[in-house]
Amino acid sequence: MSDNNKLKIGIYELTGCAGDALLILDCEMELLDIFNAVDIQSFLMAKSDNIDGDLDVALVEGSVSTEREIEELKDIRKRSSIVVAFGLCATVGGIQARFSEEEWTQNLKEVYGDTEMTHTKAVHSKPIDAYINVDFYLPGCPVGKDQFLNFFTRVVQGAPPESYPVPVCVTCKYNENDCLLNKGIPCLGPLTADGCGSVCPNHDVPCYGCWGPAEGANLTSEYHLLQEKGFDIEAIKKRMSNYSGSKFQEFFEQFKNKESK
Amino acid sequence: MNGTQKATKSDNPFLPEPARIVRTYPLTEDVNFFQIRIADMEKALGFSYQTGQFAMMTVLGAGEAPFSISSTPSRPGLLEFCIRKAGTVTNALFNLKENDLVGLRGPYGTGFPVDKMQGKDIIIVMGGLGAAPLRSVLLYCLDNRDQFGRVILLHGAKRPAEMLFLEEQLELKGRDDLECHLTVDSDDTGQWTEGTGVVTTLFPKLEGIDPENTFGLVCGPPIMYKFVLQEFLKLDIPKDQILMTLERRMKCGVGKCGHCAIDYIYTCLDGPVFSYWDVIHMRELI
Amino acid sequence: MKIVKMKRENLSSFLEAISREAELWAPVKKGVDTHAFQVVKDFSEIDLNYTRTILPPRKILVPSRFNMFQATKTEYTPDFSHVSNKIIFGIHPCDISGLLTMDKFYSYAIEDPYYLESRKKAMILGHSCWPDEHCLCKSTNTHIVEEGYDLFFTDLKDFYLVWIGSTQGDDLIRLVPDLFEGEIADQDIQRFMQWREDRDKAYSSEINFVAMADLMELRYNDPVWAKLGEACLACGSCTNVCPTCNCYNVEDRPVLGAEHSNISRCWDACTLENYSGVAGGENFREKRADRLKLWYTHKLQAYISKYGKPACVGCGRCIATCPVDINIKTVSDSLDGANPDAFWNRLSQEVTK
Amino acid sequence: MKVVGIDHLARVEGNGGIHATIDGKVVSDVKFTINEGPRLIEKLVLGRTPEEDASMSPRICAICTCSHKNAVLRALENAMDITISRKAYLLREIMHMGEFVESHSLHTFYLALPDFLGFPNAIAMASEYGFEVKIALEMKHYGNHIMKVTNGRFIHGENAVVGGFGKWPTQEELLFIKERALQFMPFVFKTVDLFCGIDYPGVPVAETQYMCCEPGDDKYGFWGDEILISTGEKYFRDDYTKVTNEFVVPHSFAKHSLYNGNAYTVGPLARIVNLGERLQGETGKMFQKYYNDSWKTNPFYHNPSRALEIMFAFERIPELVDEFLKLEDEAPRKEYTPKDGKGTGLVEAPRGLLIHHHEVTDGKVSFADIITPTAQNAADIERYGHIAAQALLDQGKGDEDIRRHLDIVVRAYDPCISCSAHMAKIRNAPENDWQLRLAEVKDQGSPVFIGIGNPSLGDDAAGIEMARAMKQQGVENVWLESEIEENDGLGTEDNGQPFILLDAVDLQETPGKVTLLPMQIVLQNSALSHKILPIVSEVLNPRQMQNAYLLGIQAGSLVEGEGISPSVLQAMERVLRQLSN
Repeated sequence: MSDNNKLKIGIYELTGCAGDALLILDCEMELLDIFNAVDIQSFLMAKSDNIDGDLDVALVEGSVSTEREIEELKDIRKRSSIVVAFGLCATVGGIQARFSEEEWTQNLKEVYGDTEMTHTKAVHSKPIDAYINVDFYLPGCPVGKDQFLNFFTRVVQGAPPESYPVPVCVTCKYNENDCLLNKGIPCLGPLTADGCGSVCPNHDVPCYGCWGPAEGANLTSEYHLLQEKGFDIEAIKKRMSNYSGSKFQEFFEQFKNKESK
Repeated sequence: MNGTQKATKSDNPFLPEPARIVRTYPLTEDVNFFQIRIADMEKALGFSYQTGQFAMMTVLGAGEAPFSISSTPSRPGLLEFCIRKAGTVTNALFNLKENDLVGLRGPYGTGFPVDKMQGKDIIIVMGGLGAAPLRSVLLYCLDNRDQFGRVILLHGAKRPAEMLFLEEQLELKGRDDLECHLTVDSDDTGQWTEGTGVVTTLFPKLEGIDPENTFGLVCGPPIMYKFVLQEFLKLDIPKDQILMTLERRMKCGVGKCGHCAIDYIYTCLDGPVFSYWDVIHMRELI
Repeated sequence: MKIVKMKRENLSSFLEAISREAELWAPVKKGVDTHAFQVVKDFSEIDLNYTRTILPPRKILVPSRFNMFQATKTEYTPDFSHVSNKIIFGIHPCDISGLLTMDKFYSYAIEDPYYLESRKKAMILGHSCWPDEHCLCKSTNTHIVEEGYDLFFTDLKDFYLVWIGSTQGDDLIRLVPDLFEGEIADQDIQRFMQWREDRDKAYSSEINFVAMADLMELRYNDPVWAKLGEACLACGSCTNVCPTCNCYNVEDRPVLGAEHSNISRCWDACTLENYSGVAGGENFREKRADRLKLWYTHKLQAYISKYGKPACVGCGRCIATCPVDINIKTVSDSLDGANPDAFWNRLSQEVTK
Repeated sequence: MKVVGIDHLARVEGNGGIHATIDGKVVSDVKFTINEGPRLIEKLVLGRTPEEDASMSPRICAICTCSHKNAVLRALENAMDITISRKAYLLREIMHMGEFVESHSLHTFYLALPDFLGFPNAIAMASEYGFEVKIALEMKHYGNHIMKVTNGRFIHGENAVVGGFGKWPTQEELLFIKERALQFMPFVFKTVDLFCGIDYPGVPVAETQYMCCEPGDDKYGFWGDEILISTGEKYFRDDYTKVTNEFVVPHSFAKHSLYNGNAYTVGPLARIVNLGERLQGETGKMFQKYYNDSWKTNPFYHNPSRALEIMFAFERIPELVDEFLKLEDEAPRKEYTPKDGKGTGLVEAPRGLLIHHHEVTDGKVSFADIITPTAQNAADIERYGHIAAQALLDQGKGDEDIRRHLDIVVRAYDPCISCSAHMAKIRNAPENDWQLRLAEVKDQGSPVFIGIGNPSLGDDAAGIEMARAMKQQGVENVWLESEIEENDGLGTEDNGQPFILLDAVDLQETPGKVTLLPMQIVLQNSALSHKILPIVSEVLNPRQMQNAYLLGIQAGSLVEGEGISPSVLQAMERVLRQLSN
């Protein structure tokens, strides 16, 4: 695969569940077209003959959680025209980025004791834009298949899709589900970026927020609403923070600012 | 019944016509000039429009967006656009080369009422990308010079390098039937021989304005409208003779997608050219 | 206009007969107590004892996403595969009014063939309803419809009175003429009159609908809007469930492994954050309050000037849907001063950390 | 000294590496590393509600998402005394089968098969094996489809909830799954024949310990309430810590586990070894046809084991669907009020035994412990990698051969690095490698030193001489070979301290070269073991053997009656300096 006219793509995994890379392999029916459409230079999960050269597009999955990953990431940035934060962990740091620096240090110690790692040093998990400029964000835990294929086919045409972020409620309404919030169930649909197809509410399961915060989400209002429905503040905060990674801190700052007004 | 049945093409207002990029070159760092001709020659010549109207352009694979027409209907066949690289569609458009195909449909919206403007003095105030729609009416007036009174152009830009059509307008400055005043907010070249300061600083240069007999046209960045409108009002130009063109998000151009709605109007159907009289009581417009 | 009578037990035979003519859509039970219009094969799924579906029937004519063109650089081929012959059965007067509003909108100035073709091929078989606490159609005067249907069934327990609203409707009756009776006895008429009177009395909610257009104007700068903005979740639900909302986006998606692109249309909502954003980052309505105000003024005021009537049909969907109670009722009650805090009082509560 | 290996293992799930350190003629060390950072999932779920825990903990891994979901649900339901309906139980099993079909077909055809057919990846393989690649993709897609129907989506579905499910799939959806299973059968037979028929390369070694869930009722299956070990022992779920004593190793963010002080294997091969005789139907016939004792000694037989399990899943799915559809309709989930309790959930993930232990206090998760298959396999991967690398080195194979072999060894275990926290590389050990490693050993506790050798045989006196010198310096716990024999063992207290044997060795290196090797490696090297074995076997018990090392100096001359050669003397000085630091 050394067709020079094809876009050179690299798919990289930092710390995470590898679900976003796996999602690409889960496009079974489109897989051969994907491999034919571009020149995949590096994709550890799928192939052995990987090359670390200049790239048109790098899809980076996972949060940055070790010093070695910081170096790798910076190297990927240097080699790539477009870097895409691929999945929740890369966009907001994932579930592992929710701890504050102090909590993280404390917890790391509790799990690994005083053992000093010899291969690399762990660092507090962060989204990739904490270290490099990111050109495009594809959130999701994991990224949605349609979302990925849409992005991929557009990139192949040289035009990444316009991002038009909407909350889960939009698709949930299209799917004509019962509104779980109206039933008193703490659903995070209004706060959460769409892309999953409202899969949880489709199954009568509340949205857990796994696409991360939706742009323009009104955290304050949902917070009051849940409080009124009888949920305690700590429980609401915890639920809201589960999947918003390091962005939760900023998210919550906004909220506090509104409170003080 | 047959689900794939098609409405006849002439009935479909959303149907783009393949069109060819005849010429493209940069005007400034992020604005390119495009000359485009509808591929079907008959349709190209039949594409009649008014100054101030816009067209929807498709870059296949990237999407469709509205653009003001910068050429004048007095020179049919070729359409000219002056486009800033700002989003997905324009990014893709900037990657195209001469002879590449785009999709084009239109024209849409209201144009400048050139028939009403006949015999009147015309003040054209443009800033930034506002030059795109106003160049159309400027060239129209110059092509039909005997139909208009005084033609005055006031053009402001941030820096000389950001002034659109600078060379063209410097050339026009030589004409004795056009009063052309250019200004930049700041000169970073040391070579600039025209005015400095915001565009409203050019108004004192205007002498002997007969307001009842004058049309004031403005287009530019949102912040500019407020100040230029005040200047027009100070000159006592009647509100229905103050005209402006406005930008909004648009996905259809024909009053269906809803994005350009403001109060009870759709920018695409009822605009983009509005008189101050039209908008004075409309909140949100400026 | 002709009115005929049909015994209740004949309904399924009638549906059986007409379903051979076109795809039959009808309300079916979706969630615990919610309904949705769906394609029906098994008539026992049809639940006519419903008040409102989650999405209005416009979804059948304008799907949330459909393809407009299959395009290459040299040819744009219109795609009308979303258009087919359909019969929509069981649709209530408010929703028929919604379609009438859409008809005007999509025909205004420049006709939209994607809607109009779809609409031409759809037969509307209306059905009478009984109001719940959210129904405001009496206030909006859309509880009775005189046009916009091919047939209209008024349920009078053991029989239906069936209004024939079009030649196509008449043709459906003629498919199985034996199921209908032309003679309507006086007691049947009495039953109908009584039913109308009873139903009129059953409305428990109302709004000062007539005053709304003026109030929108008079209270344009009322602080209530800012409060609404604070409470609004910006989830777009009110817009998506509204029978008269029609905004859309267009998406160009190349097909992997093929040369062409699909250019599709998908619903959009003016209450969403990015609705008024333009390339380059400018957003003309960044504030939730501004977007809400646009929605309500557009619907209740702007529509009058362009299409002759406000666009609310009183279906109550926004009331049933909005989790934070921003809806036609609370907005109306706030603006006309009947209950200035009607929309929401959660924000004033003390927050304990 | 050099290190041979792979920094980023390809065609595995996640990012990890394996490195063999080659010190002249011996492989002194093999390390399986996890490059990904720690995610602290067990800490993240604390204070969350059980339902949030059940949503979050499966995020450990995308490919084992249903296994994690089933394990966390079993744990939480055990903790809160919730018994799910038979229907829900069956649907969870269908969902689990979906994951096996997806994961096993992905691994066998896409990750592993290119190794044995000589392609860099499956897409390249498609040019020659188009049919297999295509149908296997469909099979994988089918597995995903099952997970989508049952759990809501391919990866991280949320339909399975505490108490059952959010919604039942429709009868049509389930019947479709059953129909498709039957349609795939001819290809499933081909799959088994293909993978059982491959001549797997490998270095035969003594069999390891195999561990899996005991499905009960003498059946084959993927979950249970007991852990079954190939040695015959069984442990109830709550006693899992007796089996899997997790401990931290400094080269990996995945903890390691040993059973009875020894590495063990979990995964398809473990299940086939332990439970294969229980297979029935066509799978049973295939087992009888292909299985033999050599499977037990070579981890490459994980691959035919996977093929058998694919067949098992395809036979099981229609049975499950039929039983599900026969049952009366009932609410998909049992409502519950959280109550305090501790619970353990055991399931077999495609790559082996997965243990979830969760505790609930006041409606919130108060403790969580998750032991993943790859973490359990890590020690065994290192063990087998080491043996294999040494064997290849002995055969005179080059770095590239060793590197490649390590790569496919690791892959055979189908490690899921995300689960454990990704993997092969050959590295030239730096000159001071032994010093670094000595420091690591000393960190474990103050070592016991034993000098070994023949004082009158030239350089062979080095070990004895060093021990004497240390005694003179007043170092504690230093013994001479002769003293041991007299004492019949060591008189020191056993407190888990390391043992370091000092000796001259012959590894055909430059005289004076120092090497530090774990004892278990020494015992597998015939050139070293003949001299050491009698001593250590008398002195050290099996547990101590785990923590014993040989510090060897390459001898120059071994002439009777001659003194120690200058190069060795210099080496002894370096060693003594280091030891006294």
